Amino acid sequence: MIPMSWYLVIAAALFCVGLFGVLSRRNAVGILIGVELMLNAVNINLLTFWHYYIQVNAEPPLNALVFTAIVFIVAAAETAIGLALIINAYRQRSTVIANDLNLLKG
Amino acid sequence: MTGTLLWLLPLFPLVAFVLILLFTYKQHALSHTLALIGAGLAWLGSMVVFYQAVIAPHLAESPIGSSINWLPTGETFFQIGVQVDPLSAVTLFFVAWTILMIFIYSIGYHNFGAKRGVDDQPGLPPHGALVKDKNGHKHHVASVEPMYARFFALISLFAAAMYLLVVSNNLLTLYVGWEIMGLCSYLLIGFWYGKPSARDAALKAFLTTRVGDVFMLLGLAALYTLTGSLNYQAILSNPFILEQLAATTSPVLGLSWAGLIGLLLFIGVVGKSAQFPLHIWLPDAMEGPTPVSAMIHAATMVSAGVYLAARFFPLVSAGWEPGLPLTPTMTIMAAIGAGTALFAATIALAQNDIKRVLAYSTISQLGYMIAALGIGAYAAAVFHLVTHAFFKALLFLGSGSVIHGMEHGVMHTGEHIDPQDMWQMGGLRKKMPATFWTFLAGGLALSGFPLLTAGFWSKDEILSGAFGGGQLAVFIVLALAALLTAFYTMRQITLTFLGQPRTHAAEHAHESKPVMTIPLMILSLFAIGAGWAGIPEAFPGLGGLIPNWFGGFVGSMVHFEHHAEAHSLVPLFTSLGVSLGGLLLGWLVYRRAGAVDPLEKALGPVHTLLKNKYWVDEVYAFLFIRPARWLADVFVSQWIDRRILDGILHGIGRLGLWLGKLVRQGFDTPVVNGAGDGLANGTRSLGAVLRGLQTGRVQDYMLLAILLAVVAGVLVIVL
Amino acid sequence: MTPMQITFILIAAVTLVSAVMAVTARRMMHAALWLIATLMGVAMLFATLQASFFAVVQVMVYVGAIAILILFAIMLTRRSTLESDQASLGSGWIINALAAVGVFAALVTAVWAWPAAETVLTELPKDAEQLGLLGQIIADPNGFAVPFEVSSVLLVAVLVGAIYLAVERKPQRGGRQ
Amino acid sequence: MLRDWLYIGIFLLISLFLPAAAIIMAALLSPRKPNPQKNDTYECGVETVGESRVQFKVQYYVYGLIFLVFDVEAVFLYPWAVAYNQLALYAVVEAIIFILILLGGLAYAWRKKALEWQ
Amino acid sequence: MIDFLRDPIAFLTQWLNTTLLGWGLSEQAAQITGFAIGAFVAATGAMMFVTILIWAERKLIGRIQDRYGPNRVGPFGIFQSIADLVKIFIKEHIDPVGMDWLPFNLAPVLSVAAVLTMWVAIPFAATVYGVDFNVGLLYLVAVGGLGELAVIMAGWGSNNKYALLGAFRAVAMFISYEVPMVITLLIPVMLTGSLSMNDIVRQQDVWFIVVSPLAALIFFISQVAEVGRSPFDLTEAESELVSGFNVEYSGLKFGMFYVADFLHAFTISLLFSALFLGGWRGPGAEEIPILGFIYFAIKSSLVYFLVILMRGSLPRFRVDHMMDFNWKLLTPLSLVLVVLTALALKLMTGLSLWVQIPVLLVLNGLVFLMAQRMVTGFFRRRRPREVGDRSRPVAHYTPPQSDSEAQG
Repeated sequence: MIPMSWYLVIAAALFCVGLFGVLSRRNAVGILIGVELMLNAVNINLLTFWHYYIQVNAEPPLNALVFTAIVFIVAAAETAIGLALIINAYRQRSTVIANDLNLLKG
Repeated sequence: MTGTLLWLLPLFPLVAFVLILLFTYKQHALSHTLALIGAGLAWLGSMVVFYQAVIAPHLAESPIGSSINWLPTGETFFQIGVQVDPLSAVTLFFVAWTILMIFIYSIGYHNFGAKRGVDDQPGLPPHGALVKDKNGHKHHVASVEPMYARFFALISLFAAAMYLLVVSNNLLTLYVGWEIMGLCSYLLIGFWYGKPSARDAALKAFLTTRVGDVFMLLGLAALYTLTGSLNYQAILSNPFILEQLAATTSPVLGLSWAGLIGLLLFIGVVGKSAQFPLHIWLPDAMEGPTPVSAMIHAATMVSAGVYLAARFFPLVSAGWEPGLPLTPTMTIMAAIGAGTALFAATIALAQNDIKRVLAYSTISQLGYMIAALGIGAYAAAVFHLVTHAFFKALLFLGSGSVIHGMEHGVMHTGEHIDPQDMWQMGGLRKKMPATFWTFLAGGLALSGFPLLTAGFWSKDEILSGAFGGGQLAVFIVLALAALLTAFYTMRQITLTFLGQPRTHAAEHAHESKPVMTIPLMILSLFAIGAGWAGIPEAFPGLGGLIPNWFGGFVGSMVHFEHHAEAHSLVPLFTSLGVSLGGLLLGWLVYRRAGAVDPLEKALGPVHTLLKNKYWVDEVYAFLFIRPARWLADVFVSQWIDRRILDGILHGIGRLGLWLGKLVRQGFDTPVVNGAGDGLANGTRSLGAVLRGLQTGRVQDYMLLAILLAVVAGVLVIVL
Repeated sequence: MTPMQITFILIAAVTLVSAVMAVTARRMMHAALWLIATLMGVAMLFATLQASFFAVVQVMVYVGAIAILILFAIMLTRRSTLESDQASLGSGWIINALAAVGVFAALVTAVWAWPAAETVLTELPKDAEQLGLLGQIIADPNGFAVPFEVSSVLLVAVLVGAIYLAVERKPQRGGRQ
Repeated sequence: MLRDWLYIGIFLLISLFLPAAAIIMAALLSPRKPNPQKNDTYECGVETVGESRVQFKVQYYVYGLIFLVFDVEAVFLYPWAVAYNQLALYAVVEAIIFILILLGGLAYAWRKKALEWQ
Repeated sequence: MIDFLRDPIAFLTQWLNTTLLGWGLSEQAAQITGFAIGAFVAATGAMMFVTILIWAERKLIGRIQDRYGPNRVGPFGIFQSIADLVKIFIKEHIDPVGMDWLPFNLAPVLSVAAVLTMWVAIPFAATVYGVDFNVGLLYLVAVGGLGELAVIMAGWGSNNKYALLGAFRAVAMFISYEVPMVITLLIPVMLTGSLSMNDIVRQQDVWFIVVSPLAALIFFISQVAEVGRSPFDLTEAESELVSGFNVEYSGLKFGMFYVADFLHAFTISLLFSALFLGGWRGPGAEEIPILGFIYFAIKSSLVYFLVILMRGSLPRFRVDHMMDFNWKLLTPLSLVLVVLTALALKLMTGLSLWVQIPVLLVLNGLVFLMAQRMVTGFFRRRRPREVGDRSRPVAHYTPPQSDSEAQG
């Protein structure tokens, strides 16, 4: 079977790919996609440790499952709001290119 | 039962907030009804809780409360919960009263029922509307606030945050409430976001308090890592942990961990309740509507600071007994508190804006409380907190009513004067009697008018505490501050109400509606009566007639007994002297005051100094803002946009440039003609920091953060 | 190299490659489709971890809902992404890549540093993932009842907020335009 | 457990392979005589005007949004439903509160006319 | 021989397994290969089965519309769809200009695969099922949702306005109707206490359609919408969007969408009968699995018949009506139903089945009546919206004119 480190490394890689996307995408939707990838990486880790925990000491850790569930919920929330913001910004400035959306520049 | 009730207290206003925001955003009446219902229920609940707390035996040792699991931390749960102990009980008491009064008052203040002005738009104070009466005369009357519902929604949220902060039984939820209040104060100070001054003030308040909050968060983190909990019972009333914390020394300047954490939390307090280095935001906060000022400066936010200070007092006073030398942190508190008390009082002497005077007096009174805590006069400090909340709320609301009346006059006569300038008032005694008498009560309480008013008792207790505790320096400073307090209070009262009207507007001012005056009356009752709950037993004559309930009740919070040593007469006579003398002096000086301030001649340059608040804002502008701007220019725009190398080159170039600029602007500009455009400059450049500091691309900040994190990680691994 | 491991490597490869495509593709539409591929790959990884429930939920929520939502958003904001022949990545993506690689290196070193990471995950008994217990604990006041109520409140708040943002309003509404 | 997933994987591969194979075979069998008219995109007989991927209404997004929220909620109600028989009444009531909050959200959307297909 | 008749599938798998072992494969390998072969056969069979479905459907629709339907090729035109198959097989594949190659070609494959993959988790008989795992139900829902992707890909890939509009319309509809489906499925799960399809079937001593008919109804409607069959076939509303997302497809690629459509339609009837009609359960199904298989086949064919009837008889929804129907009726209804069922069952714990079922029935009836009231009130209050502008002469009906004018 598979060593746990493999999963962790894959998760790390996925996380970093997502990070790269978040950092260097010009399109706001692209940034959100990067965020999704990072969240997925988190979930992989959580479930890996869940498996590991069951294996090591027999009783199942429900925290892991619950946390994964919460990550799902938060991901859903984040996507919905983020996209709504993007659509709103697009409606007002008719662009979704992050550089042009420098609204933070007070 | 009380436990569940405690949970509900913050919930009522919160629900009101949500409902107003979501559903009744358009309907005025419905909105304020909802807000009032929320506040009223919370008030009712607080009264019940207060009663329960008073009858409960050994409340300090075993507070009433309940808690639930929040987050699983490994095997156990991080619990959050609510509790009421003597401190939170009394805080709850005055918070509930003042908040309810302010809510009621706001209805009148925002001219509920008046017609909407033609050129009013949201984000600006109402300009008033023209109405035509039956015989064709046009009248310029007050118009309703355009964002009425929004106001009530926001103050409901504010109230919810305050209740949460008071009833919570751990520092985490307290911090949550604390931050929500920060947000609300930002939104409320900037309520009229159409005015640039209001925008800047809001920004300033937000940033300044943020400075404190960062340190506070550090303190919380340290506390949690050391003790593994943030619960009051687990830490603050657990002598074992306290002594351990006091015993172990922290890496920072030899303080004990208890001292260090106390210090960090105290910096948060300094930010929130506007103590000396971070006091600058409070006067500007006057840009908000007056009920907001009352709320922020009397009932909730600043009190929250002192409340927190009283909360972690066991921490800073760990290992300290009355009579022993103060712990370093306590010394700092005492010094800053006393200093601020005097400092702010002097500034208040030279202010002409009726609300600014009150703002500075608030700062100085808060200084009193901090100083009292610093010298270990715990009960006295809390006592002053309570009484001050009452009379300061009263004063603010009163000044609001004055401004309201003046505005009416201004609209009537149509002359272009600032309705908040005391020099434009005078003789309002006859125009607005109810306001006058209540304001008088508040003013006397503030200046500690002997025996009658609440302020006297609490202030006297602090002074005697300082004297009895052997802190002579603190004692003298506070006494001096008390003198000044009495003086400028009388100045204010005289200029505003006594003598003859100086303007036509003042002649045509008129009394506010009962919905505004009745809260004033109720509050004035407390401003007078609240003091009798805490008359020290040892007080000559009156002492012991009424048992010193307050001292016993709150005093049980701290590990050492509320020390009732023989009440020496020195502080008593001092407080008598300073209050009466100050009042008399003020009256004498300002009785005949014409268009110009007598002090101006008397003090000369000093007066200018005071009038410009010691140029603190300019100093900050010089110390922080210009460097920050430089940082912004070099680091962000150079270093991020065009990458590191030529960025640094530019930086070096700019460094030289900047040095030259620093010499020029650093010395002549602020000191010589800095007096000219004072505050506005400071705040605008404060805003400019924000503007400069960012390219607007979140990604850049993230990149920066991550690079730093990577570097740190590499260092950790390598070393 | 057991067949299991080969399968794993295949899945991982698919996941990572499509992830890279998802963050670099020129047209947002392609990026989204690649994202979907990645999500499916992650779901398979969950399956190999025997977290059946979450494998399925991944497909349902991420692929079925979130990805669809992203596609809708892309369609809605097409106009500005039309001229997508210009660089999809911002300037100085190299430094970003370096940062990402740095983080990756840090994480991997952290994993290596941890001896337990070498434990081989064996197959769990069939009932290892007790949905029943999960269901019980999320409805248990001493368990996670509060977080879950809160999460539903959060989702409703999201609903309200997003609708408020996304649905265009008449200018005079709210009076703040 | 893993065996099940293996089977599913196999089945998935097969069910991807069959239609693909069929299409490829058909592609090999079928004639190929492309010409511009034939390959032009269908437009009710007229020439395609403008860029063909048109802008469309935000309504789609709103539906997707509501769907997302409900989907997530429902998915995490499933474990509860599995545990239903072991649950006490209050637990059931909690889940019901959970659902009622959802209904509140739906009501808001309804009231804000977000459900209307403009 | 007799146990071959009792359970042919199990018999065959047994035989296959032994032979493979005989060839010297390891135990695991043998089982896996066996499964692969079985899966291959099943999948191919399913796709072939579609031809029969098509034939049956055309026959029925023909009868409904008072025609003969296919009647030339073979007896009763039974080979009609074979002929169609051959024809469509050798038709040219047209690649529209500006198409997006990968999505365009992946879409048809995916659309079929999404449906086929559902079959792996459906229990056909006591012993005949692909896999039986603890989240089967959610698996079915999730995989069913994958079809949307195929639709989007098709609409996007074929660079065409109508295709794109049709695709997104279709997806909007699919996801909308997924909500009530997912919510109603909570009820069988509650009654069963498991997500495994086999458990759900085994638990149905009383068919769930009896226990909660309303849930069954909602599920059925939403499923039909999921397939996009009439009356929900706006996706290929020939009049508005020329046959929706698959305009640009030709040859077998188009055929694949066709296959997927019919197969899905049949799959949902399988699902429905498994979830609400007791699946393969019936007298003696436990002992003689083949019987269960037959029961299952009969039940699902009946459901499929119902689907065809709907298609033949009901007019098409207008898109806004359809959305209203889902969001303002089905979704709240399903939520309310779940709440009430959960409460009622929990309050009736310990009582006998014969008490619980009538109560639940009454409950369903009440909810249904309430909903029906609401709907009637809703439509009474709501005046039908104008389509198009009044000025267009075709848009509205002109009263018949008198003869004089007609001559003049």
